[in-house]
Amino acid sequence: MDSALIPEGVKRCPTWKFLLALAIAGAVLLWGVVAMLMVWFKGLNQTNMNDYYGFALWIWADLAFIALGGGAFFTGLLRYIFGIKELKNIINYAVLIGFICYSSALLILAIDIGQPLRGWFIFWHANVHSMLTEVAFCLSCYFAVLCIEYLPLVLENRQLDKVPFFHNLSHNMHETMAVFAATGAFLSFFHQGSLGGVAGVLFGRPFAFRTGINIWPWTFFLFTWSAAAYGPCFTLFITWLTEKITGKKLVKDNVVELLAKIAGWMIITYVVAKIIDTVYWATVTAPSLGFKWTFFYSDNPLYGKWILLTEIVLCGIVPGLLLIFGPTRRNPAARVIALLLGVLGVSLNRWVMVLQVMAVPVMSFDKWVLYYPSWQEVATTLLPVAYGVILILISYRYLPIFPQEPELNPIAPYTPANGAEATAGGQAGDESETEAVGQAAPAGA
Amino acid sequence: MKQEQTQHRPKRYGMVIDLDKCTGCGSCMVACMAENNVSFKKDESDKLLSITWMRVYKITNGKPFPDTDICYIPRPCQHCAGQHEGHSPCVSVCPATATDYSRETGIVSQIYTRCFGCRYCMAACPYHARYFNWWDPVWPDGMEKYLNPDVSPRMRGVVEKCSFCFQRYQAAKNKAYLEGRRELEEDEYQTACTQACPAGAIVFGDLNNPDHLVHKMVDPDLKHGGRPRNPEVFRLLERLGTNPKVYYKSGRQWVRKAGDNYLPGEKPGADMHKSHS
Amino acid sequence: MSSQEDKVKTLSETPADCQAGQGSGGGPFIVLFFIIGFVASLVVGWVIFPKVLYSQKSQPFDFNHRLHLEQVDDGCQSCHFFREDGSFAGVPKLEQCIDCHEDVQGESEDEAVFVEQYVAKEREVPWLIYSRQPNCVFFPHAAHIFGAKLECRTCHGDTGTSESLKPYEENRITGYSRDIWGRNIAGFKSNTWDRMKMDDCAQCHETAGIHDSSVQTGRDACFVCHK
Amino acid sequence: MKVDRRSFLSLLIGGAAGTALSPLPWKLTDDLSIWTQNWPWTPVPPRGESYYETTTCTLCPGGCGIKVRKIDQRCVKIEGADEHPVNKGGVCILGLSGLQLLYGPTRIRTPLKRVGKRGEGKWEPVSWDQALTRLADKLKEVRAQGAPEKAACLLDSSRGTVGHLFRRLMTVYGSPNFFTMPSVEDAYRAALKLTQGIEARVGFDLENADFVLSFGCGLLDGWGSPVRVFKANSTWKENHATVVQIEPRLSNTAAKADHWLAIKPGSEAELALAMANVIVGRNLYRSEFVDGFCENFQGLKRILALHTPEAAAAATGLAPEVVVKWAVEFARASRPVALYGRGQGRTAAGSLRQCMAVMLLNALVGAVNRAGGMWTVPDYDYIGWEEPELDEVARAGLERPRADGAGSGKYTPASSLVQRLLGSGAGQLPEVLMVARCNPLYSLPENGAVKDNFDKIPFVVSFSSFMDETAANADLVLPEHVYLERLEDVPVTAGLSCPVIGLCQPVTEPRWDTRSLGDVVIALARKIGDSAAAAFQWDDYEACLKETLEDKWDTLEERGFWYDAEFRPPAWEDGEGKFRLAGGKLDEVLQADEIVPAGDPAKFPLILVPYDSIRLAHDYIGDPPFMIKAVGDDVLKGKDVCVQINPATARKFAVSEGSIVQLITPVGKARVRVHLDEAVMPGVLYVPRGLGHTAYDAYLAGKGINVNALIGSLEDPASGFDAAWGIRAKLAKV
Repeated sequence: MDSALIPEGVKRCPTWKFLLALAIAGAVLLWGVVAMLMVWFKGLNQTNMNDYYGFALWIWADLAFIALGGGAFFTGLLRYIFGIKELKNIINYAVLIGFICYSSALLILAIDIGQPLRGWFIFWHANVHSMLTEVAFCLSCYFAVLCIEYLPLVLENRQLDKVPFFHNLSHNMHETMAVFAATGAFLSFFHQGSLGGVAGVLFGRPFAFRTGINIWPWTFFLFTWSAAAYGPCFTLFITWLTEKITGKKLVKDNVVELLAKIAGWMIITYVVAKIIDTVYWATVTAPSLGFKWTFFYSDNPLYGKWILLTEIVLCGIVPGLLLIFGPTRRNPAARVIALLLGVLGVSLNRWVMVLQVMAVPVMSFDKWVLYYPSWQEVATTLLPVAYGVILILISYRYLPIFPQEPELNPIAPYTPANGAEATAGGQAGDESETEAVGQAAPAGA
Repeated sequence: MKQEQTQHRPKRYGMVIDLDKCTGCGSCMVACMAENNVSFKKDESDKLLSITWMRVYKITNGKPFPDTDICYIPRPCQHCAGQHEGHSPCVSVCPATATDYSRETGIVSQIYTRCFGCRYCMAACPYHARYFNWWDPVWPDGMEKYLNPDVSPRMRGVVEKCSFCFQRYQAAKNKAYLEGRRELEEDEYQTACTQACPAGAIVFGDLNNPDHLVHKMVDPDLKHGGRPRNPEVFRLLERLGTNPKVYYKSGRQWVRKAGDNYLPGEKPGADMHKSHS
Repeated sequence: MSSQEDKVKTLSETPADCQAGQGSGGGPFIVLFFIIGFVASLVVGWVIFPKVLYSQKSQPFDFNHRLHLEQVDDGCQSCHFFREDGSFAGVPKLEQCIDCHEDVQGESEDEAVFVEQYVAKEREVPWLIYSRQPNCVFFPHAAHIFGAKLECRTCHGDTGTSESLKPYEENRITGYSRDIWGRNIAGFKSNTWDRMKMDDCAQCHETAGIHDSSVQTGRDACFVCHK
Repeated sequence: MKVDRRSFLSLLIGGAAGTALSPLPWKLTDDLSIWTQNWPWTPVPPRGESYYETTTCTLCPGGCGIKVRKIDQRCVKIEGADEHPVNKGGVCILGLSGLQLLYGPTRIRTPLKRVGKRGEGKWEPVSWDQALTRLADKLKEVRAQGAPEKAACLLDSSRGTVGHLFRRLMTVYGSPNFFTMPSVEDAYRAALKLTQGIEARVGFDLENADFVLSFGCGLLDGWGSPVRVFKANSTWKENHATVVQIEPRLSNTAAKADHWLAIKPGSEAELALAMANVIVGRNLYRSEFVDGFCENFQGLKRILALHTPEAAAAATGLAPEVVVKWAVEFARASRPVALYGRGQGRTAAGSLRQCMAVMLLNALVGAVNRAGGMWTVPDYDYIGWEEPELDEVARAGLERPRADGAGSGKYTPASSLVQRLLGSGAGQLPEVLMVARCNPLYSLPENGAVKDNFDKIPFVVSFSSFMDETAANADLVLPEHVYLERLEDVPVTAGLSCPVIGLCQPVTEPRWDTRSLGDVVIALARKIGDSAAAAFQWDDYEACLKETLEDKWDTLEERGFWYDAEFRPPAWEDGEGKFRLAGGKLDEVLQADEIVPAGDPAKFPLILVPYDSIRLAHDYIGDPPFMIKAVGDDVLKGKDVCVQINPATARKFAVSEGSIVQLITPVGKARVRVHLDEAVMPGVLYVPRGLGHTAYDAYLAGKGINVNALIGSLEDPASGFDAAWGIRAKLAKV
């Protein structure tokens, strides 16, 4: 019944399945909205945060979402600035994922502040020395860029495209996309970096504190680099997930492998930088403040040395090498494992840079403090995930996200033979699509 | 003429707490709460959710009975100057300029109506001197009568902290203006905790003023962030370079050592004051 | 979903209409509608909104400042005086008025209200204070009067010579007196006393040029005026 | 004109553009944020004129001068009065919280008559006249039966005009049963009587001492007049005086002392006597005092002979050399003083033997009536009322023995033994009990037995300002003003070396329909009529007070206190007096048995000792919200009180930090939370006093346990004082 909206040349699952998927994701979304409203109306006492954990799950979610959304700016940079043509086949999806991640981050920031109605003070009464100000400005600006990048895609909807104004607008926007991509890359450099700076400048927190260049601590650069390295991993991983759920090949292997290869090199270079940073921090910065580096991993198993090993080796060197090395990169299983490890690695890094910072005592007589989120925090963190799933469901159904899809999945004129085949394929895809709504949430989280 | 000259001599208000005199009685905590309209809840035993601008930490030397020893460390906001005057851990990170550092007094301010509750300053403060209003403050019926009009009660969702009882400075300045003065006498501006301390363990005044007792006790090296020259005086987390204006005095070595972090085998010494930038 | 469908239907059924509307018939109407929307919202924003935003309250009874000013020796400070601790007493309390107003003076109705309703019953007059600053503000009159030697008029305008009290307007959302934001809804002012917002304080402090104590803003430190 | 979707869109765009160009969205955004800055449910304290009024704090016996900051009519802050001789500007945590009591929700607002069952909380507000009539009728009824001794009254102390008015009422009424709550001052008073044969109180010239030997006194935990002792402690630090704290637990006092001698609980007397033995044995005593002004030194020597350092070592757990070392240091100091009084010294008088042993140490080093020593301070004598006329019934009643036996027989040294009145060994319970300024139902040990006995008393009247446990279980409540609302004299004892009378003056109008206790007594006497009325001829309490204080009144009114700064105890050289060291009752006291905690060691392998904390009020006043907020999470966590236990003991009994256990003693059991602490002696458990209230407000009630419900009382064989300092205990899994 919505066939008129579905792009030409592709096939989509029956409406009821689509609606069912929407309903499931919508239920999670609703749960999150209830929690969000509770937080807004009753205050942050709905969380398990406290005066030692002023930053907790939400800030981590912000940092992680933005790192994972980094695929958008980096792919854009590669596509429009470095002119890597092949990537046009995945850039739409990268933009969509970026859009979801950034809008989610903004929403969570709006929930995370004690006085939401004063949130605009960060712009109006900005303290330009604060990394958070930099984050807010660049994040908002870049989100605007993402909107501009996403808009032409929306306008490419079959029906919207019929409106000449929209058609022309979309076309013209495509023309100027390089400008936006450049702007986006520039802004991303600063907000990804300033998110790293958020922790790195805390000279009262030796676990987070890093030296650096001028006002920018090393984490500034590490965060930008890691977002560029791991963001595409997330884009590729979600693309793979989408392919699995729809049961269709959506992006050609050469495109995927190209981006994966670039990500691999980025990861490896990042890990090298990360190792240098960690060693310098552990041997110079921390000791100069009176801390042996092992102290930060000494109190409980959650914040043990396994974190360093996991971050650097398991989720750094391993996926980096898997993606650089041709045979493993071309092997879908190995590649997906690498991508997944990358996604986990960057999420873990962001977790550590927020929550472990809060856990470690600084005054010699203070205590380690651990924290677990309240259900309201979890629900509001899943809210954007559900929202992301919904936006992907809708966008995939009605917008030509994957330019290669019609080519890879031709809809042949009906014959009994291929008709049955197509239906079977479609059904298999549809089934997994409905099932996967539930799966997508934990995967995204 | 003299008045003209001294008019803009910046102050550096600070505090010295004699930990050997401090008895851990808690008067400073309550004096602060009473002076500054600090709210309270039915259960305040979770100290991670308990607003105490002045918090008295109890520390121990960790030795077994009967060699064990304890000491109390009252901890107000340390009013850090940072590596360069005003680069306090918290002031530098506040995105909305809700917390500020005054060159005239050296006091780190917190404006509750400006704060929008991002809590970045709390993450930045190694002393945990900043507190968030997780709940709306509620005074039992009738108790709101004792609230001090010189300090605005905070609303839910903002950060608060010790202000060195700045309202008392404002009041003292008012009187000085009326009397045609610009400068305050040492005893005209004292914090509520200093005034209340039954042991007289807290001394407050202008570290820049050699006549003030704080200056005499600390003998601050003002060229190096106010580092104490008196060997019995120390600051909390000196090595972080926060340059606090709250000093502690103790004759006990283990207490002084507890004020900072040291590598295994490292001994507290003068050259520990390393700048990291 | 249904609106989506609707759209699909309209768009797909009448492509000709679309074209036509775009090209000829729709044009002027579109502009007209734009103008209607534009003008209407301007009227709402500039005229109706301020009327709705502020509630009008009248004072308990009228007061003639000019008349009183003529009777006293020490100008404004005769009634609006400083206490010994340097704090400013603000609006006078009943006990200051009572010396003269034990009995009804003159024939004004307001005087009668005052004496009968308040003096006789020993009730304080619940004046609505135009220049009331919010609770977060510490405004030291002493610093401005004795330190900076400002005149009352600089901030309070000609209140001292007024012969009657204007209605008190209260912002329904914030509870502030209208005089804080100023009469002009857009926030423009032509006299120093037209507004009493933080910006006005800051502007004057900047003009005075002696204050730069805030590390963050390079202006006056926040605690100079806040509590 | 066809209004299609596009026109509508155009209208919207025009509207949006117009709105953006109008002040509406911007002003609204701004105003909404301003709204959050002025939420109507966040109180805004009214501004006004700021000024101070001075008065005297009566929340503890310390007698500090305070000034109350007021804004117009509101009291907003309590601060220490700088000029006051007791506290010199300092103020303690309880004093600072006073306004929460004044304005708090636990105030009783009007006289109340019980309508439900006792303690059920059902009350009927009655007028003062009705309430007083009811009480007077009850008293007359008892008197009419010819048994006026069946009426008893219980006060915090007998000091001051109010204490004396009550006492006078009981006298004309004909009851000898006037009780005061126990205090370490009772023991000192008894010891003075035995050694010097005088009725006086003991003061300490702490500030001038250079060696302080404290036998478990919580000098920094609220002992004596707390702020004064804090200040003295700072003086000691400045003057490099030596402070030695003898106590099994590293209390705040022990932590701040120069030396901490951790002895086994209850062995203080053994240690003191052994030290005396050393001092005598090594001829370190001040012969000019001992030989000059003491009697029966030989007798003392004989008694001390048994108390060798070795014997003390066995009792205390210290090495004999340590005993000798500190005895020698103490004796060699130039102005040493030894102090007695466990914890705050306000829950029980304790063992007279121990008090005497400590006093003997002072005598041996000549620290009696000398700078830096223990002073004999005469009782306040400004109450010079004429003796009342007694009628027949009264004379007969007064002849009858006190219900607690105090002042006669083996209880001769004591003047009031509340535990014998209300505790498990109680004999005759009164028919009518009037309770003022104390909360026996909470603060007496053997809480369970006290409560049972209380229930048996037919008519209980409380004069409390607050709905405390006793008031909650009374039949009639006649609420008095809180201290900030009343006028009263406050003669301070609390170990002060010089006499100080503070004036408690109203700094605010009474908040509720309450009355001054003095006025209540006078009105009550009038209602009783006859000789009672005749004995209370004052117009009102204020008139009585002014008349009584006569020459001191002007000073009191002007300065807020009267202070005899020049006071010095009489020099021995000038008088006839002698200090008896031994003989007669003294021998009996010194040779009395050691107090051993109740319970079978086999069944109860541990010992539970209550401790006092300055942050926990445990007398008549319960912790106000500010104070309970200042209590550490190693003392109270959620609703659970922490029992302090040495880690070694915890290992032995397989309990760990934070675990919830049953604390069981021979008299009761309670749920507690384990807190491992190296600051306590292995084998000893510590629980703070001041928690476990069932009354008061939600900020205090239901938190932790009342340790008085777990400990019993032990009668001191030499005096009848309650001398229990602990009880045997065990831990069990919940």
